[in-house]
Amino acid sequence: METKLCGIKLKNPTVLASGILGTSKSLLARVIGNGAGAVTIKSISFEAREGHKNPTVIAFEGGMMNAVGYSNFGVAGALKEFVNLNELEAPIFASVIGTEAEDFVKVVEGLKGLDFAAIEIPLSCPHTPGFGTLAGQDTPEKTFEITKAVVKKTKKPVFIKLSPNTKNIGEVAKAAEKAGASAITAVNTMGPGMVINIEAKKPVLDFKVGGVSGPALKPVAVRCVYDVYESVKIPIIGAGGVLTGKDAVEMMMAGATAVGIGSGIYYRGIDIFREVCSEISEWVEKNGYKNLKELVGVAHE
Amino acid sequence: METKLCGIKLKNPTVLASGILGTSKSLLARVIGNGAGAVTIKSISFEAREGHKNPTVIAFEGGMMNAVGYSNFGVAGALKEFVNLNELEAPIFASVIGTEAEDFVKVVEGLKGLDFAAIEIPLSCPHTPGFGTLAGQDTPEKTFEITKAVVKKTKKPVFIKLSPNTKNIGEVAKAAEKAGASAITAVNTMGPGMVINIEAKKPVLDFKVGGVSGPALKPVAVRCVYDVYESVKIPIIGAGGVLTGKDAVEMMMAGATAVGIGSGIYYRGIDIFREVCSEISEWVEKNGYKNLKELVGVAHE
Amino acid sequence: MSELPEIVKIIKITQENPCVKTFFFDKRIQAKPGQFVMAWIPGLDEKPFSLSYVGKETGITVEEKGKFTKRLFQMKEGDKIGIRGPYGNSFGLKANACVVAGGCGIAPLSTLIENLKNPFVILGARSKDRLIFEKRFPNAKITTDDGSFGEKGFVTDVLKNVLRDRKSEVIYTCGPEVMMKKVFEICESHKIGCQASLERYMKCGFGVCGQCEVNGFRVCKEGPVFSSESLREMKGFGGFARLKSGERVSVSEYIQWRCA
Amino acid sequence: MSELPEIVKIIKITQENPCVKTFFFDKRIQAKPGQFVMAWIPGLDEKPFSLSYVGKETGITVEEKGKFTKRLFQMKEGDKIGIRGPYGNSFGLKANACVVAGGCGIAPLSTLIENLKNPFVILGARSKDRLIFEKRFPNAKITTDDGSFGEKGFVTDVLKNVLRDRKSEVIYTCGPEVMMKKVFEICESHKIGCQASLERYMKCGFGVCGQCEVNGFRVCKEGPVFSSESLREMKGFGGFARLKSGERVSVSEYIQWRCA
Ligand SMILES: Cc1cc2nc3c(=O)[nH]c(=O)nc-3n(C[C@H](O)[C@H](O)[C@H](O)COP(=O)(O)OP(=O)(O)OC[C@H]3O[C@@H](n4cnc5c(N)ncnc54)[C@H](O)[C@@H]3O)c2cc1C
Ligand SMILES: Cc1cc2nc3c(=O)[nH]c(=O)nc-3n(C[C@H](O)[C@H](O)[C@H](O)COP(=O)(O)OP(=O)(O)OC[C@H]3O[C@@H](n4cnc5c(N)ncnc54)[C@H](O)[C@@H]3O)c2cc1C
Ligand SMILES: Cc1cc2nc3c(=O)[nH]c(=O)nc-3n(C[C@H](O)[C@H](O)[C@H](O)COP(=O)(O)O)c2cc1C
Ligand SMILES: Cc1cc2nc3c(=O)[nH]c(=O)nc-3n(C[C@H](O)[C@H](O)[C@H](O)COP(=O)(O)O)c2cc1C
Ligand code: FES
Ligand code: FES
Repeated sequence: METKLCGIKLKNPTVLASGILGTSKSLLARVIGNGAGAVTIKSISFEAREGHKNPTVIAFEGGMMNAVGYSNFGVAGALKEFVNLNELEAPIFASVIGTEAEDFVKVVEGLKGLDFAAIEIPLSCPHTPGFGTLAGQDTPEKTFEITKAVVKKTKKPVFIKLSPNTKNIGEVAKAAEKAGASAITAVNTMGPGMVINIEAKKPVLDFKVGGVSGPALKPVAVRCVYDVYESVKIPIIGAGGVLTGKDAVEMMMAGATAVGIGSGIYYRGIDIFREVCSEISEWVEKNGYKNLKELVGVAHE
Repeated sequence: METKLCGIKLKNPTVLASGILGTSKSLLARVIGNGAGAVTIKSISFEAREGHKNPTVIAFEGGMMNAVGYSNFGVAGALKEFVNLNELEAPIFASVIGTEAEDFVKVVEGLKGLDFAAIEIPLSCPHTPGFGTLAGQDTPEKTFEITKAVVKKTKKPVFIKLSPNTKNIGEVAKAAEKAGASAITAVNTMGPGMVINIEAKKPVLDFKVGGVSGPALKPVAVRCVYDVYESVKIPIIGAGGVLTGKDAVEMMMAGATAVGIGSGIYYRGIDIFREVCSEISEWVEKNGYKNLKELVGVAHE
Repeated sequence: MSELPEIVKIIKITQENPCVKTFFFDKRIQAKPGQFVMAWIPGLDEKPFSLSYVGKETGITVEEKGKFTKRLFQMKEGDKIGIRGPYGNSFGLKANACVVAGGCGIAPLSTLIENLKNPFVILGARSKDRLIFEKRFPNAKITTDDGSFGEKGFVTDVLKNVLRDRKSEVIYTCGPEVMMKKVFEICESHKIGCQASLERYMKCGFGVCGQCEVNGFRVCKEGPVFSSESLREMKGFGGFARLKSGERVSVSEYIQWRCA
Repeated sequence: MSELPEIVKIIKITQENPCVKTFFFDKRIQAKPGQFVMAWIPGLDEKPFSLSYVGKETGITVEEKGKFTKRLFQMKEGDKIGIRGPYGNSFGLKANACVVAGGCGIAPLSTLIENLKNPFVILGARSKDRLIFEKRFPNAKITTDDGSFGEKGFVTDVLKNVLRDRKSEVIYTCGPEVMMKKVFEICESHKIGCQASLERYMKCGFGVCGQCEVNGFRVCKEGPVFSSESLREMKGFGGFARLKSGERVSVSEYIQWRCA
């Protein structure tokens, strides 16, 4: 089950996705204790942000939807919260957001002293004005610009997180690779979507629309990972609707080296990491694979 | 329940979506017999097309996925199949596809003699090379060009069918409206997505990827209808994951005058139209509305 | 709800005649007589086949015709294919039944026969070496077009004779559509109910694409088994079928295309 | 699985004291003592509230504090709000219990009290006109800070006295966190189990967003009720809470912010 991602050793390929339970060091520790191979913190902007008003996270029949709006305690809060991360027994990935390239750089420099194993840059949130797709950060040009600026300022591996809503995700991935990204995270939430409460005659999310995650996202996420795998050589962290070991295997066959898990925590609880890992092992053994590397990308043959 | 759509009277707001059971006059008659307020034929190109190889249509946990690839018997076949449509007891909408604007025009002119109440133009299929999003027909520019060309050649109302994958669906709707479209159909299938069979190590659909419909699409479809409603004045046919009367009411509150139903036939059978209508009536009565028009767009207030 | 192929292993292959093999799988499928599955060869195609064995063993019986069946015929025990289903309706079980099978049409009828009490079975083929399941159903009345085994002639000739002597309440049939059409006509003239299992090109198999349509009926959903009431309304029965594009052609043209 | 608010009608409103009202809904919710719901005022906000009535009647008891509760207080019978849940764990039922409620903290404890056999209930408030449910629980020992009703002093003073005379196996408590912290310390010194219901700012309510976190515990999921084993590990208990941005502040700072 051991997995190498940009030179970082993970004891297994499951990674806590950003924005889910990544608000504190103790929660990260708990997720690691429940089997995660690596964990990502909730995205950090330079200044603290309150995010959108409640309701911010809902679940509909087919999946989850959120418009948290990047609430976070900013660099100052992160410096208090994420001290001595090397005490934790798995690599911790930072997640850094900003509006312009220089904002990303400011945060990366602000977090310099902390023990993050890598830095993830989401350019793909579909529901926060000024960020992600609403700010056009998902074009190949902007992706190149932001990636380049960040890569210049850090020696740590940089993961660029892409949107499933982008038309040519392969092109965006290529832009990130060209600018020096070490890995691609595919994908962020989809849509956005909207759920209207017909009795209230109002969208349920206070921001009206939100990014779709969980099972409804899975087939689109798998296709994105497949497309990205055809476009770049750097490894992929595949996220979107991974709930079971079989989902994880599917992501790997599409081209993922590691798999992100977020909404799955709602469906299966916090020990989903341990469960998914044991389901992967079981499947891998039954099907005569020697290691996970053999699975990566086999659906392309 | 009576609904007026671009001057066309429907006995209720449910419309059979294109590509589902729209292959023959007798099937259309049967769908009408099961309560549909209007029906749309499977999309017709000038020449007959075999489409993609099987598997072409699958259902995953969260919805359906298809890569039929616009198989159809072409204008010649349509002229044989769709004779005397005025014998049927509801309006029939044509669906016309092409690669360039002139192809659409050729088909529209070819079908001139048939009793279609309106012509739907999908610019939004996500899985057929040469058509829809793979051919860039979903940009505002192309949408304007194709719509304009078609509107010039027919006196019938023209519906432009949009993709949920397009970034600024409102802009595309505006382009269609400006070019003379009478209504917007929102939306076609999402993604595309991919399902990999991990035992076979292969994507299940022979075309590898397919458009996502049904429940997984619903929240994104509702958001698209909401966005289109904010952008144009022409009526909207809202499609995507409508399975129940409540789903239909949700679509209407987002801004739809009529609702398309396709995948729902898989989930509830061919009499879904009658069931959805009776569920709508029940809800409308219970909530003290006098007619459906009062519902359209109320979620915007 | 999902409709995705499940990979199954071929655990046994029996050669029924030079052109027909039965493939047995390592998966039990709960199915009623007459139902079919969609069989998937990854990377190639997916086609409908009736279940000819249900219960202790699960199998389909296939005639080598075109690309798909040729590839299937190259498969060995231990190889894998994908299966989804079962799909379609089933034969309605009645007493005093007569079963008329032509060629590969015995496939969906096999599990029906095993569920009937003392049915009279007529099993036809062009010649001796084209017979299928004559050992599985030793009481069947056999016909061959060339007289190389059993009675010389068509199954329909035997059926007419049988109906003279034996009170029958229902005739079940499957085989070439022209044969079934004749069987149905015989039933109509004798005022006996008929249940025929039709074949049309299929895509989804679960009633949404409209490919398998005949006069408003979906063969994959309201069929493949149709009774007299429906058959009477179906001008397309023995008349036309649709190619992959949806184009309507005569059934014989369709059969030629399908086997190419 | 889905977590979407359902619209319910307010069918009865009772004024418990000048600042507290109970809102009853036309929907039965299956909930265990201590569980909470997320209450949604469309277009405004969504907040967690403990169920203070479960069973024949369903209700929440709310203190007017900030924007949200102000709007709620303007609502009349027949008005509607959204509800989702119930969420969180519940009090573990034990014999020989003592219940210590401070102010609005009686809300989650109410249904617990109704499920306990002869609990000793201590009900405290700043003053007489701040008391809640003193009539619902006539056997409760009442305290007020100013002595305007019942015993003058803190609930914790009474608790200490009670523990001298009465064998108690568990103390259930809810109220201001500094009060609960004192109750817990008393329990610890007496080696009695404590179950305290904590309050933190919540977003999802079902354990994914991490907003309500205290030392690795999710108050919405592993809580809101925590027993001594957990309370001992929780440095944040009586210590810190998170603002909407996730920023960690002292509990008192949090309470001020929350009521703004
Ligand atoms: C529901 C259904 C399921 C099917 N499942 C399978 C399957 O699982 N596998 C598969 O390979 N195929 C299947 N088929 C295909 C079907 O069996 C073929 O259409 C049929 O077998 C013809 O193929 P053949 O070459 O074997 O018949 P032929 O050898 O041409 O004819 C068989 C018999 O039909 C009779 N017959 C032929 N022509 C006439 C005539 N003009 N008048 C009267 N009688 C006539 C004769 O008695 C002859 O002995 C299925 C068909 C249906 C309807
Ligand atoms: C799980 C949970 C559910 C809740 N549900 C609701 C709800 O449904 N509705 C709602 O409006 N609120 C709810 N709350 C809010 C909670 O009740 C408040 O934190 C509490 O009531 C404080 O508000 P108050 O102004 O009424 O208390 P106060 O009037 O300030 O104090 C109440 C009592 O606490 C004791 N106390 C105060 N200070 C001290 C001290 N320094 N040392 C010892 N004891 C002290 C005194 O005995 C006093 O009588 C909930 C809280 C929790 C934890
Ligand atoms: C409640 C919630 C909050 C999220 N917040 C963030 C975030 O702050 N930064 C980010 O990059 N992704 C965020 N995401 C996206 C997830 O990291 C992940 O990419 C997406 O949810 C798909 O994976 P899943 O289906 O396993 O949840 C969030 C997702 C959810 C459900
Ligand atoms: C099997 C299938 C075939 C389809 N074919 C077409 C088509 O030919 N033309 C078209 O405009 N839309 C086609 N669509 C899209 C539907 O018309 C509809 O827009 C979409 O499925 C969303 O609605 P639903 O969730 O109710 O199915 C097809 C959808 C399905 C599931
Ligand atoms: S095969 Fe699709 S409807 Fe029958
Ligand atoms: S409120 Fe989201 S985890 Fe508790």
